[in-house]
Amino acid sequence: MPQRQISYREAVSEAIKEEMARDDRVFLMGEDVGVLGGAFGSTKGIYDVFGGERVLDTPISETAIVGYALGAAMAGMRPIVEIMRVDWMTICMDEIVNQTAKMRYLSGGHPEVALVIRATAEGGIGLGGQHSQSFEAWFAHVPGLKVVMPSTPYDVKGLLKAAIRDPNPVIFLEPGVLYGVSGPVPEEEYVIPLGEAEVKREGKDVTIVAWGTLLPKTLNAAQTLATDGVEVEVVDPRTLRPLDIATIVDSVKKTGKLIVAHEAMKTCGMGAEIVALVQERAFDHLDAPIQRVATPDVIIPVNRSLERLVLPQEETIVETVRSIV
Amino acid sequence: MPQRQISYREAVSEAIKEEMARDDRVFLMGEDVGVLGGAFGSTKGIYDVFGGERVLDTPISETAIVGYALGAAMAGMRPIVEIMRVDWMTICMDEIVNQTAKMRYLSGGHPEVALVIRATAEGGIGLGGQHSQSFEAWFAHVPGLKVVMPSTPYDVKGLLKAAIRDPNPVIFLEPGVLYGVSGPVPEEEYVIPLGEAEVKREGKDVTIVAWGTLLPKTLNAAQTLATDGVEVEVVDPRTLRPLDIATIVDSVKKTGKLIVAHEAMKTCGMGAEIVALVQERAFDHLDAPIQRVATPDVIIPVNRSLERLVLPQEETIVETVRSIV
Amino acid sequence: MPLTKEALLDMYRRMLTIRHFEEGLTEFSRQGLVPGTGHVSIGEEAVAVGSCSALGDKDYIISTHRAHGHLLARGADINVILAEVLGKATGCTGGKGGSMHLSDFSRQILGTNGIVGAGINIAGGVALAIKMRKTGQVCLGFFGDGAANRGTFHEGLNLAALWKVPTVFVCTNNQYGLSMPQCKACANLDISARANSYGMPGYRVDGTDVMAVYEAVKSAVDRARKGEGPSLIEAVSYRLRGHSMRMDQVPGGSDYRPKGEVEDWAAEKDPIRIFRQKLTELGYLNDEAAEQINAECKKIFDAAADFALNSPEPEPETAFTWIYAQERVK
Amino acid sequence: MPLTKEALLDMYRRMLTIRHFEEGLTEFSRQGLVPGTGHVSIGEEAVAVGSCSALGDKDYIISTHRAHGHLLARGADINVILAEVLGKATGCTGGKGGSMHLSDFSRQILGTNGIVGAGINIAGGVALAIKMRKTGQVCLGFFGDGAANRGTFHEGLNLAALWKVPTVFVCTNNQYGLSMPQCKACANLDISARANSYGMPGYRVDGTDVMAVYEAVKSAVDRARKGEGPSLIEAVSYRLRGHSMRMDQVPGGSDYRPKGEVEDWAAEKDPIRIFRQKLTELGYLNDEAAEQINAECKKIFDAAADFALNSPEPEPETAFTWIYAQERVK
Ligand SMILES: Cc1ncc(C[n+]2csc(CCOP(=O)(O)OP(=O)(O)O)c2C)c(N)n1
Ligand SMILES: Cc1ncc(C[n+]2csc(CCOP(=O)(O)OP(=O)(O)O)c2C)c(N)n1
Ligand SMILES: [Mg+2]
Ligand SMILES: [Mg+2]
Repeated sequence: MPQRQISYREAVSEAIKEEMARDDRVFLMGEDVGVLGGAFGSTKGIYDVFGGERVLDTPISETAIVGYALGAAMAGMRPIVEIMRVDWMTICMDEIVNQTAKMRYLSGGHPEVALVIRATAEGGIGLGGQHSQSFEAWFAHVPGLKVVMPSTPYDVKGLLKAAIRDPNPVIFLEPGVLYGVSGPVPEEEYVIPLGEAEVKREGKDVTIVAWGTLLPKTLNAAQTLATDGVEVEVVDPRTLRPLDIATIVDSVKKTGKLIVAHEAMKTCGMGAEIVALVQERAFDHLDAPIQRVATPDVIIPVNRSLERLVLPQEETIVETVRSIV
Repeated sequence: MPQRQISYREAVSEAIKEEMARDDRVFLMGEDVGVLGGAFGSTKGIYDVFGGERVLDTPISETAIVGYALGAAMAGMRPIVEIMRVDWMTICMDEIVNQTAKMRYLSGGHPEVALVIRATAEGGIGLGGQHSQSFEAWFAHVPGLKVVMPSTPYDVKGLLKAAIRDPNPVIFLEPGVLYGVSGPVPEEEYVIPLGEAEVKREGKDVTIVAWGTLLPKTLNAAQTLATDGVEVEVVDPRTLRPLDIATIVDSVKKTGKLIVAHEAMKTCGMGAEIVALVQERAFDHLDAPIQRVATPDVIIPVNRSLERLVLPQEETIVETVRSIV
Repeated sequence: MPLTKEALLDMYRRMLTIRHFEEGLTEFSRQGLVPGTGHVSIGEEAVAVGSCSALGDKDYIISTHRAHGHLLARGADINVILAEVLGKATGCTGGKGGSMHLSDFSRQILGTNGIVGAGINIAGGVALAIKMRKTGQVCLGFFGDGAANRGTFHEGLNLAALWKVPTVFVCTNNQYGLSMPQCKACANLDISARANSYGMPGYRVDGTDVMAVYEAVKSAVDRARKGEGPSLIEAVSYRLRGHSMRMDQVPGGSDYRPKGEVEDWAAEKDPIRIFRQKLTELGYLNDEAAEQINAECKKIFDAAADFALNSPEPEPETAFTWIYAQERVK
Repeated sequence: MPLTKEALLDMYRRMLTIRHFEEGLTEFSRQGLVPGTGHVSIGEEAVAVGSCSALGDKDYIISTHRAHGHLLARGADINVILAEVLGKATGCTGGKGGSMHLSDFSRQILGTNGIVGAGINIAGGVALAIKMRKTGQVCLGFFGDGAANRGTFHEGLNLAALWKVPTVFVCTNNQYGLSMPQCKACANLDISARANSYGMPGYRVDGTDVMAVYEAVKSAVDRARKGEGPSLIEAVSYRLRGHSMRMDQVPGGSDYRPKGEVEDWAAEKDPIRIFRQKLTELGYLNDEAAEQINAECKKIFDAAADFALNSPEPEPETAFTWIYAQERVK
């Protein structure tokens, strides 16, 4: 029997629904998450099932959304917060970084600060400079947070369920451009533990670590390269903090070459961290400098061809691989 | 004639005073910067010279402080903003990242967005988790911003003057723990261009790139190591964006070994970026994996011995050097 | 000083031009010609035109994501604005900013914003510069009912009042913030009453009555210009379309509104119809003249469409410019 | 129901205990025994005690950087609190949080905060949980006049009122935010009037009168408990010391205040002196009893000092705990 196919967007809402049914401390809050079902449709149908008591539409008040979620978590609830776009987490960074991430520590280890802060990330849909960013590296810089960024419907469902059950605050980033992409998702319940990378394709010539929109682009590139006889191993970290560096290092030890690919800005992106860790742990296995494929340090334009030009594409990956094998 | 010695704190206020005298578009605003002369004393005396029209004490409204400064800049002024501590820039990240950094681009290149946003950074004074952080890596991740972090009275004066004259937004981070440290600062006017690293000590055995509080600690460590016959070259980038990578790479080509030292958290800190760039540009010159000395991923405690334990110290540098030479 | 016939007819023309622009743009969006999205202000034209008509030539405005009307009311070049929304090289940011980042520095329009509520502080800051430079200008800041719930509203209005900077804050209460009805978002529905927290005058006006908007904004502008400080004006109107052109194309994308609400407002409170009626009563307009004006405005849009559609795509290199200003430090 | 003699004397005791604590702590700070800094609330004890006395046992509080008084008024263990401020292993966070991060989960004191204004939303969120779980508790959130100018105030109060969560917002207006006099920071000096923006009751009380504070908070607590929603109480008092113990040691660190202002307030509006007078008038206290209470409170502090000073330093390993909760996910 062929597996059921659902979209990334549907997988998100399915995960939330299942967890809300499982645990009545779990509730959902954010702008337009209820009656509308999310500005990008990822909470569709949840309000119909659970009603306004557990699905809270909020005013445009990002500091209150996260601050309230934190307070509710400290009093024993398990909120799931949606901040429509990660670009707007800039508004509630105090609540995320100084409050939520540190609250357990600064409260003497007492409360369980179990909340998930979800947002769409990355560009590719012509929304321009303030609606196309990706800040996973910022959050990965902050002790106390976990950071998850799944790239397939299967992964997003399993990881979101794990994030909701996790007793720590989790920043959960969903590449908006993947919302419409469908993939196999079993009907049966499953959970994917945070902190485990997955080898999405095996290969022996070069390792590419990629996430977000760059994961499908990398898989396509790997396919293209395979026809040239270049066998790419593709590792999807899925969770960026804690990072499953062991799986990455193992792969590099096999291939001797590494490319890290993400859509976030290159400078001080998460790619740099992976480079730093790998050169430390696999120095003698590296046959070539580690390459980073990322958005050059620009502001994302709205015009479609300019946007396509600055964001890394499948071709960018292919060329980078060719330059080092 | 011996050079005049003044403190880091005094050098800050001297730079601001000189630039306010030089250009009447320059003004100062922030919490407690006026009558009090700054919560940490770095704007002492400026109010007395320029009065309340050009030195604006503000309410506790970090979003308004930066938002107003941006608006004033767009209308032709050149504000210097103080956000007492970089930890609280979390409150105005939208204003910094989505607005200020992008405003010139998003306005068709029209307005000059010339403002400086200053804050103290790093820990070491027992102020705990919400008052001891350092986020230079966050800002360096953002196209449109420049990021400066000077470590001596001489540098802070020259670089702050350059930052004020720069036609771009500059994040200017001052390690609070260095405020009381004195050093030579000439009476004559000088400006240090942004984007130029300085070799603070020459050596042939290992390069250490260090900034903030780690710069003086590294210089002390280098002294200690010299008595063992290990010659450390110390490079102070001073500006983190744009980064003078050429000076760093040149040094590494000479020594073959690199350590990057900063007080910010290790994971996704600016150290990772420098590692990534250097391994790309000097791959064949590296005799050992590049090491990072940084705060392990914890929350900074208040207790003095715990704080000393988690922050990298002179000994940490010495040990790291010994482990690779 | 009451508005002259010419001034009133000019206002009517601007309102109609905005309507044509946004209806035409919606059609372009359906055809896939608009990258990203865009937010039309059909039903809110009286707020844009009433407000901007109260400004002097040198006064500044700062606006929001729903800005076409503000730009056109303020006299921005319609060709350039349409080209920008279509992402063309001839747009005000060469197609890089798109519909949420419109500006016209020659008309003191310092920009619009994709972040709800971010413009409030920027408008205050522009006014601070005006005060420091003693130029006698005023800065008008537009924002929405949704934005009024952001902290920036509170911080920005308090500071403006404290420092008596020459700002006029115009809140277009179109009764929704995306899907959120104002009654579920504001604990006290009277946004203008919030002005009292800052010792600032607050006025609530019928935002479908362009003359009422004009009067309120005009007196606030006069007050600001005299150095007496900022005011808050809440103009109650209604968004007759979906939140964005994109959402209007999603099936069910506007189901959050009670059945018939849009139709009722369209029937009774269309600001253009109301103004036409008023002008007719005043004897300034008859059916024939109205038809002629309508045709003129349509023509203006058609010409802009021609210009924008035939404008070139931006050159690839432009993706890398304007990030930093040219280095000038030495 | 008026307060009994016992209740009033207990309140007096708490106020005096706070005073002894903070005076003793200031001395420890001068001796270099306090890592970092700390913010004493001498002159503001009536707000802490009046407010906390109005709470039931299960009610929560959330507080600020100036929190010792709130903690002690709420019945936190004085030994543990003092040990924490001195950075000792026996403190509530084992010396890791210090003076700005005090808590006592056994007394429903969910924490204090180093970020001005951050607690407002957290308090609202605690109340949201109460409402969702229908536990009948109330959450009282303290903050200062300075914090009232942060956006969090606006967002947090609006949401609380909108959702009618059981919060009581207590603003201690001590007339300064660090060096900033309230009259230079709030465009409208009446902070309680801001409640109207959210359709919330707002009361301004004399914060040096512990019974007045009690009455106002009590009625707000009752209202919240009945499900009628939040209230804002502004308690006007005065900070008789410098902003922080550190700043009080910097020469000129308090020159921002008009000459004589501190002395005048100390002479006329010391809440402890005022309450003592009141209790004397009521016939509940005479000089002898007052002396005895004073001695008792001093003894409580001395015992705490003994405990804290003799407590061990934290073990090095503790620097690495509590960052993440134990993994429990599968
Ligand atoms: C800070 C922020 N939060 C959320 C959004 C998403 N968003 C865009 S427009 C909008 C509604 C704004 O409502 P209002 O201020 O009333 O303006 P209107 O759209 O009605 O003109 C929302 C929630 C955003 N762009 N910025
Ligand atoms: C967001 C933020 N801005 C600035 C500071 C620095 N700061 C600490 S306390 C304080 C004054 C707070 O005033 P208020 O809220 O009135 O409380 P009070 O100190 O008077 O008790 C300031 C500015 C901070 N800790 N957090
Ligand atoms: Mg609206
Ligand atoms: Mg105060």
